Amino acid sequence: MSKAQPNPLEMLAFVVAKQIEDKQIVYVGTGLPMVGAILAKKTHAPNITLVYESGGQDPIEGPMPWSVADPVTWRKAPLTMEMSLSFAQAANGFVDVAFQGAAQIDMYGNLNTHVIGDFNKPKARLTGSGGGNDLSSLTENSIIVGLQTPEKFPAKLDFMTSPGHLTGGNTRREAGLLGNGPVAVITQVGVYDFEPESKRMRIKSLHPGMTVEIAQACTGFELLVPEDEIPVTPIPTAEDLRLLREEVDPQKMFITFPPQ
Amino acid sequence: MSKAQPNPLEMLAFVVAKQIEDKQIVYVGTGLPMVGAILAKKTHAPNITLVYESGGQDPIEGPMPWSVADPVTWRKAPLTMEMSLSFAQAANGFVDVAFQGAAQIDMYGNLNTHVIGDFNKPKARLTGSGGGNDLSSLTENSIIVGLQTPEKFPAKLDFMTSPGHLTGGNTRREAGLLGNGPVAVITQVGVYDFEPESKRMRIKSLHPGMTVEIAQACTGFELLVPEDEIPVTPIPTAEDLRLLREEVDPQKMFITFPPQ
Amino acid sequence: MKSKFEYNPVALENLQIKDPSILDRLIDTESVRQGNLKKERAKVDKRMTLKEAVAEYVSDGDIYADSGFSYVRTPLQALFEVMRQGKKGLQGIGSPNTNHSYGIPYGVFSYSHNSYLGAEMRGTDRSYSISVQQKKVDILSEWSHGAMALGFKAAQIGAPYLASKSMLASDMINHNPYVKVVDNPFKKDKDPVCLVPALHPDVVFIHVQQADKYGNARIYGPSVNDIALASACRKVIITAEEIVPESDLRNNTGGNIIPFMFVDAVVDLPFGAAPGNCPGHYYWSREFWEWGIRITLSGKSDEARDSFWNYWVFDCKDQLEFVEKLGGVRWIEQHRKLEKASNLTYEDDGVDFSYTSVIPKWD
Amino acid sequence: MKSKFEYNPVALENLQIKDPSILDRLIDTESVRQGNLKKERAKVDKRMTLKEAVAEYVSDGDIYADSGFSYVRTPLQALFEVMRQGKKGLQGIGSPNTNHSYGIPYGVFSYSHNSYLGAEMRGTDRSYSISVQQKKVDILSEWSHGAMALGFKAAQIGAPYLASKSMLASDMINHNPYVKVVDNPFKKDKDPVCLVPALHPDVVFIHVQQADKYGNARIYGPSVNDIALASACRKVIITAEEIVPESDLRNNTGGNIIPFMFVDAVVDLPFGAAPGNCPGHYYWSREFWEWGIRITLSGKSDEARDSFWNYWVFDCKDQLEFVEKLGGVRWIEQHRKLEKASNLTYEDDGVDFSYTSVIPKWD
Repeated sequence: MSKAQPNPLEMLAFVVAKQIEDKQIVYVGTGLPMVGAILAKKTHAPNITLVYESGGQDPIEGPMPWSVADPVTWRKAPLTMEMSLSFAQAANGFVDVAFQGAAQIDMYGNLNTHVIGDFNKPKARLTGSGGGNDLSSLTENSIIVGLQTPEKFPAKLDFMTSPGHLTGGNTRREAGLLGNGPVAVITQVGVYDFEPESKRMRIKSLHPGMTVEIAQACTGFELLVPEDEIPVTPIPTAEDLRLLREEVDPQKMFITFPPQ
Repeated sequence: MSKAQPNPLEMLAFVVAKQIEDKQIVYVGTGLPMVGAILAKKTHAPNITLVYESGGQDPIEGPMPWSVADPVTWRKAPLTMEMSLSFAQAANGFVDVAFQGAAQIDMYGNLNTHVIGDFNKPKARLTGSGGGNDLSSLTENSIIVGLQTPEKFPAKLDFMTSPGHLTGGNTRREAGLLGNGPVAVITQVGVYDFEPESKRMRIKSLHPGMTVEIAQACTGFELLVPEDEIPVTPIPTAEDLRLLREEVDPQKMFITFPPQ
Repeated sequence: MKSKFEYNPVALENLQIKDPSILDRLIDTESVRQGNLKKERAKVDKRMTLKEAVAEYVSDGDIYADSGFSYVRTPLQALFEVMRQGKKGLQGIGSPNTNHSYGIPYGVFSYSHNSYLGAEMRGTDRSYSISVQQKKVDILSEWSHGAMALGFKAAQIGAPYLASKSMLASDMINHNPYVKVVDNPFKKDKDPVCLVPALHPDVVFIHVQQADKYGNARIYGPSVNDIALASACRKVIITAEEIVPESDLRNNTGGNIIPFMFVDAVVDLPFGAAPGNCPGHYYWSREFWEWGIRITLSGKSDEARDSFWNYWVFDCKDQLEFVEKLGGVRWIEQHRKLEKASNLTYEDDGVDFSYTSVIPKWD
Repeated sequence: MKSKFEYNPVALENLQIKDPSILDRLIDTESVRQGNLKKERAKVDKRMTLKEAVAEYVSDGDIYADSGFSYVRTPLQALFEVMRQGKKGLQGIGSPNTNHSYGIPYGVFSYSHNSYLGAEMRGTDRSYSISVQQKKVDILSEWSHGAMALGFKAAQIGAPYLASKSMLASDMINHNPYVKVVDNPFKKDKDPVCLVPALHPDVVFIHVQQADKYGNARIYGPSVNDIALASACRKVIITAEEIVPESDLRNNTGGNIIPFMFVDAVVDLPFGAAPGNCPGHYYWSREFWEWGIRITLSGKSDEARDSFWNYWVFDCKDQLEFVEKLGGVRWIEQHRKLEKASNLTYEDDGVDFSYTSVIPKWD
């Protein structure tokens, strides 16, 4: 088998896969979370069920889609739900984990997908919420995936699209939101969780070659560092990489680095 | 053709039919309203659409059903709606007229299908609302059909299940209800409407052989009598009767008098 | 007992409800979510017998939802097994909730969230009326079909509550502790609306034409409230006319409306809707209902009623024995033809809807 | 102008909305009911050309709802005709409302009820971003997909408003004049919810696989928000891949989801979703989208953008000419195969998803 090392996107997809436990119902978008979820299904979590914003329930995997409503997200699904019902599935406790990306992520896991700069005089206007706010508000657990830079991990969001732990402590629950909020953040640097009391972002593991200093340098707020030794994130085996490259995303739509 | 006279139930069915205008969307239950609606469709109103609480939209007529969800109420319908959507159809303005029956009807067209006597010590416990309250609350126009006696047309209802004109005047609109409320009452005695200001029940026409005195004797409250001469309700032609007896309800499920 | 929710005190008084905590479970959305999070997630074979399903999933005191509509695709055989197992003190709910009355004389149902209990064109249910008079059943809330349907729908769409234009100004408003009349806050002009909370019965049986062993299920004909109920209820048991391979649902998606994850158990139960109608499979048994209504709803004779239910339910092993009593093979063949004539075709194919009398009579 | 409804004043200020009466029509449920009561009731032949339907049913300033999802069963050819006819000042709404951005540079869309405007994995829409910066489009409200979907659903189920757990505590609450955060009145404990009113766009085109000439319509694949939109919107135009006899819908009910009475016009429009995907008929045109996104969403060159839209929309007579430009018969054959490989089968049938370049490029 190949001894090739994972590129950063392959590493992200692999870490995503490892966050998924067998038998979970996983709400995925397109892109790396979908790559990771299908890898999980082909390895340690064969009994997971993938559901999509298209309403597709448990489709049969196919080529990587561009859109969450692409035929692949409901390919041969026994049923597809209307959009309102697809989010209700999360509200009603039928989703275990959802994956999220964002342009900005703060120390409490709150997300911005709306705007960079002032809302009315934006440096860049972004997409808006889409289903992001709903999954953050309704799903039992959410996991944030993205590339980590000080700009993308600022001290203050320009706009709060999707609630994480708000301002920490019990503020999320007091606001009437459902579920635990974000439980992990996965980047090219490491994996983060949220300290149980303050709900601030904390280093959980660092990828090979990464250090606390690098992690902090990639972050616009102060990361919490655990007192114990920080583990090194496990890396994919050669077989994991083969699966990723040959079976999960053979067209390399989402695992080519740098992205096309 | 036969010169036979209509029996009281046939007369009721015929008068129901005459209340329906061509092209209307008519929400029908089982029984006489369905008989009348199908007669209307076979005579002066070929372009009406019948819809049912089963959610059946524009089914093809068949044998008279016992239940509003019977196969006949959605026979070869292009679609059937969920129950919540079937009532929403009325709320959203896609129903022109609905027919209602009741154990008690008051002078404002309010209906009781709940209880005779005290709620907690009933002389008779009845069905409850079913869809009656919804159709009364949501439909643009409703028409009440029933046999007229002083007990069934009391001065005061034992329980108000379905709103008519409440206490008259603007009270229906002020309560937040939709539509015009009841526009007609059809009995074995005559046809009634509601006086525009007070919204009290008023004689509109009397069936052949009936008088104001008979009508009042069959009523537990004071009926309003128009100043002008009261017309005689037109009766079915021989062809109408043939259609009723041979095509609309050939098993005579609802037009046998006295009822079986 | 302390209740978790704010109930209309006038309605509590009118309904003579001393302990409102009995009302809580129907609208306790958060506990439903927590329960759903603990449901089996994997696609596993959920098949069991009807006996096992009733024993495991119906507890005394449960809020038991009717599904289908009256005698159309209603899980009557599941209800009969609930009666056979002598479950006690259930709260009946459903739009309509016609079939709950059978169990009241035997203590199976002791409470009613009433929307409609009667026999439509065949009149009122005198047996139910007597039960109400004798306080064998307590009414916990009065509903219109539309308002109750919206309560189930709210649960399905994840809305804690919604506003409706039903029920306003009626006496049901003061005989329903759950609903609240408020002013629409979106409008500058006064505009009363009736707030209906998400409704969550404890348990529902849903009879479907086809399901796979995981619980993915397909309905043909009116779905009534069943799509909403499959999502709203804590425990969902599918009784299926046919169990089909998952690939059948994957290849034919029309009518597929319940995903496996909502479902706790699947029962392979041909004739599970008999003596009612199962669209596409069999017509309802007119002879049974004519007599059933005459005997069981008339309230005339407790002996005749008991004899009727003994014969058809308590002394009946299962649904296949029930169908034998209806007439067996001959009944099946005739009722497949009638179903087709009533529904699947509309040309005049000369099918005779009258019936030959084969079952015992009690008067 | 006086507005009819109560709007969040903070949101009005944040969005710099001077005249809130522009917001009224989206939530004016009573006017929708009145309009629906005046709709044609009889089953009449509602077929007309796309040109006629756009001319008659899209008025300048209308609230125009997107349907389908991004490039899946989206009525793109109807949108292109709207652009060709030079409609002005539309308010765009939809979840997602991705495709509205094409018309902004030409003044077709001037307002956005924003839920999502971007190209998913292909990134943000730079052209939209520039339009926002240049105030070519004013944002009237910010939504999550779920909250907007519930607004359409509320309209469908006849609920004036409903409560949701989405949007709470986000900055969208202060950038949406419609929604209101209140305490759940059913609970004794504090429980904030977000009230979402029924949403009623003025006009929606819905592309379906089959419809009859009266407007009864069938969808195959994800219906997204379209069942709700067919009920929520004032004017509903069906563009159909195929017009079939009414008897086809009567005999095959799976997927039939829109009744004729909701529908104002029916357009026989094969390839009405091209260059997007029409499940069961054709795959989306990857080549078109790769280039379309590169040229039209990059914001790099107004000339290239104009040249692109001139070629594909403004100089294009109809959807058949559009398909000729995509590659004609060869495109059709290939995209039927790809649709089958992506959706209707899952065995490896050796279909190649790469494409041969046939269309003009602009860089």
